[in-house]
Amino acid sequence: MILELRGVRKDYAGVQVLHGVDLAGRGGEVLAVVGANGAGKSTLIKILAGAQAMSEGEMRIDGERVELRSPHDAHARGIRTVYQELTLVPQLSVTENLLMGNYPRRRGGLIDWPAAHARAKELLVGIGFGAIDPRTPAGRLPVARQQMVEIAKALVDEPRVLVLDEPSAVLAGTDLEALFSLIARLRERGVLVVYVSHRLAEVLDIATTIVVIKDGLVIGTTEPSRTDEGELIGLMAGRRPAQIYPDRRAGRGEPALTVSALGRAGEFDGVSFTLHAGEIVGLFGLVGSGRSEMARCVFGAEPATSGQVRVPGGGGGFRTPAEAIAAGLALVTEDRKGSGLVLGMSVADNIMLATLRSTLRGPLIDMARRRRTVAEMIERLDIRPPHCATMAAGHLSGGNQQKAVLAKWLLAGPRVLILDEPTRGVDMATRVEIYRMIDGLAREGLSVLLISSDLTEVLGATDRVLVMNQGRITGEARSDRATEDELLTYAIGSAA
Amino acid sequence: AGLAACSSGSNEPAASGGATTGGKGPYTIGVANFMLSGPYFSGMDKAIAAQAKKKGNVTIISTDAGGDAAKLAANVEDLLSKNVDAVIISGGPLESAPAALNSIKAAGKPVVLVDRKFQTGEYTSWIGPDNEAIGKQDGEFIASRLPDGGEVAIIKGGPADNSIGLARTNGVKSVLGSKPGIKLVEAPAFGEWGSDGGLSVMENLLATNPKLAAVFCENDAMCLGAQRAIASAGKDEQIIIAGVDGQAEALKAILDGTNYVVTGLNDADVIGGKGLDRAVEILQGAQVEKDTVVPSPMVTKDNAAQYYDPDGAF
Amino acid sequence: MTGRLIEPAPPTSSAAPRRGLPRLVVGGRDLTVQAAFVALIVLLAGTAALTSDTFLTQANITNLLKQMVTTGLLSFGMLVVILTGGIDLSVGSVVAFSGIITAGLVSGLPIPVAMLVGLAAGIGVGLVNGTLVARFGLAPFVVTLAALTTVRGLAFVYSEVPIAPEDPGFLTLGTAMAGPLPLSTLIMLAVFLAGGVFLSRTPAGRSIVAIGGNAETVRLAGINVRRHVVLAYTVSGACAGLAGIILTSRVGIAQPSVGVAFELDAIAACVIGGASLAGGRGSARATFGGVVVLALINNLLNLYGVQAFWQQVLKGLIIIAVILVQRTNRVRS
Amino acid sequence: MTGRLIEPAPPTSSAAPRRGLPRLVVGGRDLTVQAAFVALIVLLAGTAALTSDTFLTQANITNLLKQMVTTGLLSFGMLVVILTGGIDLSVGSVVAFSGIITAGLVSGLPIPVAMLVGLAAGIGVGLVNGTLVARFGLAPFVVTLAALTTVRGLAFVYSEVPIAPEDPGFLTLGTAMAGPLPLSTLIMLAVFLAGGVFLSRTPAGRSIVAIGGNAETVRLAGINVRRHVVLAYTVSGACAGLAGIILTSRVGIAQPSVGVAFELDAIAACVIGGASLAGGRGSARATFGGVVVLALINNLLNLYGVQAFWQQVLKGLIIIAVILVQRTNRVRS
Ligand SMILES: Nc1ncnc2c1ncn2[C@@H]1O[C@H](COP(=O)(O)OP(=O)(O)OP(=O)(O)O)[C@@H](O)[C@H]1O
Ligand SMILES: Nc1ncnc2c1ncn2[C@@H]1O[C@H](COP(=O)(O)OP(=O)(O)OP(=O)(O)O)[C@@H](O)[C@H]1O
Ligand SMILES: [Mg+2]
Ligand SMILES: [Mg+2]
Repeated sequence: MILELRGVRKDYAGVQVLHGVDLAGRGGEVLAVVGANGAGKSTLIKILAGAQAMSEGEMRIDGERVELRSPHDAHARGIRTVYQELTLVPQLSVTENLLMGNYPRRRGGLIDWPAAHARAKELLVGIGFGAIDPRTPAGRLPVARQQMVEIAKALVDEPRVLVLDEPSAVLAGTDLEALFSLIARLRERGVLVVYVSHRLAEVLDIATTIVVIKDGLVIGTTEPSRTDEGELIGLMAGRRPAQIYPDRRAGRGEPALTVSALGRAGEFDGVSFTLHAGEIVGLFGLVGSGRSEMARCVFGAEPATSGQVRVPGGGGGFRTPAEAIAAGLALVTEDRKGSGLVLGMSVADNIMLATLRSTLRGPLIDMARRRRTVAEMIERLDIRPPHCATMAAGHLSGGNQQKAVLAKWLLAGPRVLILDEPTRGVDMATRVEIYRMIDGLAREGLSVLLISSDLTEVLGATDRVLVMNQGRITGEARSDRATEDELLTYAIGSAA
Repeated sequence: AGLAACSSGSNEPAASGGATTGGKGPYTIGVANFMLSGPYFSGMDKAIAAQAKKKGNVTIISTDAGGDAAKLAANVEDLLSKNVDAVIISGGPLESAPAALNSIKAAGKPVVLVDRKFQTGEYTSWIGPDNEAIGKQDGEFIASRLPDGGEVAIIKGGPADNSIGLARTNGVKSVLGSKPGIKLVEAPAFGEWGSDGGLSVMENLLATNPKLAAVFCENDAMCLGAQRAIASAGKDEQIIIAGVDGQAEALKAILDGTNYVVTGLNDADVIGGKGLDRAVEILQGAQVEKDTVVPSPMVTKDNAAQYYDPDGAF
Repeated sequence: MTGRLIEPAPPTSSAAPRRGLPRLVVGGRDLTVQAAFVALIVLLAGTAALTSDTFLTQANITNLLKQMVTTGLLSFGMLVVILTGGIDLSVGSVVAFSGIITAGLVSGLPIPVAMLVGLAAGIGVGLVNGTLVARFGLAPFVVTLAALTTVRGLAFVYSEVPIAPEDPGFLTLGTAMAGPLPLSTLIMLAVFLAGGVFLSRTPAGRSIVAIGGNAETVRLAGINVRRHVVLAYTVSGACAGLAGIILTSRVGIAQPSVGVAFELDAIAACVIGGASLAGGRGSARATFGGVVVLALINNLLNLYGVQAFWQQVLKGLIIIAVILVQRTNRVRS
Repeated sequence: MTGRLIEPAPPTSSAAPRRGLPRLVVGGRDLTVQAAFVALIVLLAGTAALTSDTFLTQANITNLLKQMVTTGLLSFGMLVVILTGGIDLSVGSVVAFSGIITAGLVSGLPIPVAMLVGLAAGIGVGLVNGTLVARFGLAPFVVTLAALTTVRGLAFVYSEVPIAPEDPGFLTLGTAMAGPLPLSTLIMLAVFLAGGVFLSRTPAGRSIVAIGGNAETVRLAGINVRRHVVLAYTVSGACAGLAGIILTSRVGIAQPSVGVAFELDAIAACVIGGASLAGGRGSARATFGGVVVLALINNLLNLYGVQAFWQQVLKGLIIIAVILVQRTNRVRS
């Protein structure tokens, strides 16, 4: 055993999050940790990484009891971690992010930059990420590339244990394949990989052992060959869902949004499609294909440089999000921390943010009415914990944060709902709820655009799928007929 | 009243509404300094305290407004609420007059102004220098040293609403402005009353006006900086310096026979001491002169030894 | 309203009891910080009352009330700007500018009109600051630093010498008493009350707080971020303008050099009141508490007759001590 | 080294070409901002040379060089603090404090020793500032604001009156010429050179920059964040101490009242040089450019004989104009 945890408990200022977790892993294993949002996976990982101290329990490396007091201690023991949140310093070059603190020096003690860049390049090439220019400021890279730099950073000094917290959340297609082949190579080298993910299909694909965590306890350990997605979801959620995706009856009504030949210089071009009332349309593409940018332009968050956006009744061409919202649009962005929530404000404030004027009495907000509205939304979307209205939004677990964002937009009563990667980092049980909710909204006549990099989801939860590739729409298919391969071909093939 | 029962103070509450005049003390006198952060003003504060100590039966409470007129008014109010018997305002700008003086008047306490006189408001007595006269004195001396005329620079302390500086500069101008052959060069920037400011303002003057024959600064601190700039430019032979105040370093420079040739003695020790005496006299019920000008003797190489005290406070 | 001492947060698990200070929670709000703060004020005032027989005199209390008006008004405006994540260094200069303009106009115009023009000058500076920050994306620190310089210069350009209006009616605003309270103190209290309601119960106020937390989220929620940022600086300019008018009316003379470094006290009051300079956190009530703390410190140092320079030394140390206590008491967020 | 004009960034998609100004990229570095900046300096200096027959005189150039020393030294220290995402408002007070201590000790100690003690005083203030910020997590603005007050008070407590050392050797540091350049200017240049190397080519310097970008990441990389933050404030304290000593030596008299508002010029220089007050962005070279720009503005306003308060008005407006130009030229990051 390289790594053993015994009876690990952890509380945050008195709230118990881990209740005695046991975990063990050998070199060459891929130990997958799965569990619902808030189950305690990230907390466990922070303990492994030395970033948080356990309240009770012990940790052994090679059978020897160790105490990690800082991330530095963990590094020294060969444990490296890639966190759920990106941790790069955006202003600094990729090289600096990779080598931080460990630069090649000249005789005078000064950093030898050419050597440092060369070393960084070598590292990137060595793990299959050679396309990244080490001199670029990390913040200028697309998110997927940043995630790769994060992974490369963890591999700089050949760790014995590599901990990955939801690395695939922002990766897709070839990038994801690069990651999987990297993991395979690390296994051969005898590295223990601890892998946290909500994507059960990929967990079943690459794990050697699967550990299921629920409410801070290990409630099951199994192997991919002896289980399936349904069983895992059942374990995580406490009940097995009858089905993941609701049955869709494609009932399309009047056009609700028409986008024609929309473009933004340098980002995407000539995008045309129409959304109808009551319809859920998927938008698939690889990371960086321009979907988010396009959605932002439709929503008026950024100006388009060509083309048109129309809604029935003659509106369109939104110059600001306010205009788009007034015309019945809503956009749930892909980055809930960066643009979905005000983390320091209460959940109630966040839920009311797009409809501040809805509870006015005279010039003032009617606090009682506001409280009722918020309570209704929390109940309707089952945001947990149920008394969270006055909690800071930043204290919710990822999935519940996503629900709070949804609540905000549902209150605005949109006719067209654009969801950009709404299930990223969201556990399966919650996803099922979100799919059910989207389905219900569509049945009420709402028109939904679901942007996703998850092939199963984009086919399962929608009526038809558009595929974007390098800034252009390259394909369209009916969800009940299309195959994953077909969509991938559209997404990867060279754009016309 | 009420909670404040555990009195430890020696200061008797004042007789209701009126000044406690006619007694023999002990007295508490509040000193409201406009700005202590200048050697002249802190010297004044010390002189008042020293004189009080000499008297034995006078306690001093001193405050500093840090150059803020509104704070000065507030400090006066604080002093009054501590029931001081009289207030001495040192270096106060005329602009704080109405409020500060009104509240003192409302409290029925005598107020003695030292250094700066207010043009409005009702004060009991004023003791200070005649700043315009000092400026004139310097002007006459400069004129006497430049019989053939020449360029004379003026370095002001600033800001533009500083009435003391204004009076001094007006004094100089009133003399030199009418002398044939003399050209006045006013520095565009302020020297901010400090040696560092005087230094850079002078450096810039020297660059733009190579032919200067003399420089007048609104106080000695700036002159000392200006002297350094002139020395660096190698022009000590060419330019004479005239200041105001009698700061120790300036007196020494004059005594040593450098190009620092004159200053007007603005003796903080004398003014401060007299101010305290005046306040006590009033409290004891004496009839006093309303305005007293303390003469500011002109200090040159000839008489500098008489005023220079290397160990003096200022 | 009932207060009770309970554990930090409802435990979500059956786990061990919480460590840490017990917290006072009333109506779902954690009042520990507020309680600590009130305790601090009570402590300061109590010490003062017990050790100085002057402190509780009516004269001294009235002074205290009058003297906090300027800092109070400036602090509320500053708070609004700080909530957006900005800062306004120009308020001291605006005090001088609006004061001198008002005093200058009194001779030709009715007093209220002159005062409105002075207020408008403050609002104007706020509008320009806000526009440069919101429209051109310049750093608030530098924009308002430049405004500090420029507006001070303008005050001198308007009049190099102090202006003392003849009309005694000019003094009313700054010196009249409204019952036991100075009129000017009442005005400041009204600003804090109305401001508190504005920040917590109006869409514009909530938007301003949210912008400091995450401007992009607010923009995508359909709120005009620029307009609200401009509004925040305008409120600050208006508060500074009002402070300048009241100060001038109180002192009786307007001087172009007044108000240097006033911004520092205003910022200190906000921070003592727990506002975060990063934006998004702070309240009118707590800022008012900060104003009271600062005024008490000044008043106490004066009452004890602490030497001027030692006052400076102590004031800095006390501010550090106060925010250290604040921080220790704040729930980690 | 070859320069070529290329598009803003390597296009990652086949879409339409990007808009924006063409950019000058040399050796992988975007020099557009730097070019614009050099152009600005050349423009200012060129205007001066053409319109004033004094500007290019040796006397004026020497003045320019001497007068930028204090702001220069303070700006470098300020830059280091700003890079960490902090700010140091106490530098003006430290200038006074170290200056007066040095001058006070000269009578009893050898000059170099007295100067070292003065420097140590600055370092001490920096250490305290840094510790309060790093160890106790207090807001840099408030910590250094309190330090501004306390240290200024201490300077006066040390000596209320100016101190003029007798020994003429005391003047050497501030007034001697080293060839065509003033010695003090040389020292400042050396600080910027060494500081530039420190920031760009040593692990400690890189850590400081990285901390301003994302302190948590730096901590996770096993680097001691606190120690580096303390280091940054200490560097600023040391620079302010050095500035105080040189200024005192230049003037020949130490005054406890010197240095009020010096911090504002230092911050302005950093921002004009493109530093971000949020931390993580800024360079020694560009900050030096900012110092030169500020010095040129002051020099020009003086050469043209612009009246003091108009100087203030114009200085503020010019700073706004400069950072507007800066911003327009900067690549959106
Ligand atoms: N710093 C903190 N203070 C208080 N509670 C916290 C803190 N961090 C996490 N929690 C709580 O601990 C619990 C476990 O959180 P953790 O982040 O480990 O969950 P997770 O399994 O990684 O969830 P997700 O799948 O959403 O990432 C949650 O209830 C969360 O709200
Ligand atoms: N911060 C950035 N700096 C420079 N280019 C960027 C940045 N973010 C995105 N891009 C580029 O903009 C283009 C469109 O990105 P966009 O995020 O819209 O794509 P997407 O298909 O939605 O992918 P994702 O799933 O990552 O959101 C891509 O070419 C991407 O590389
Ligand atoms: Mg997690
Ligand atoms: Mg996207």
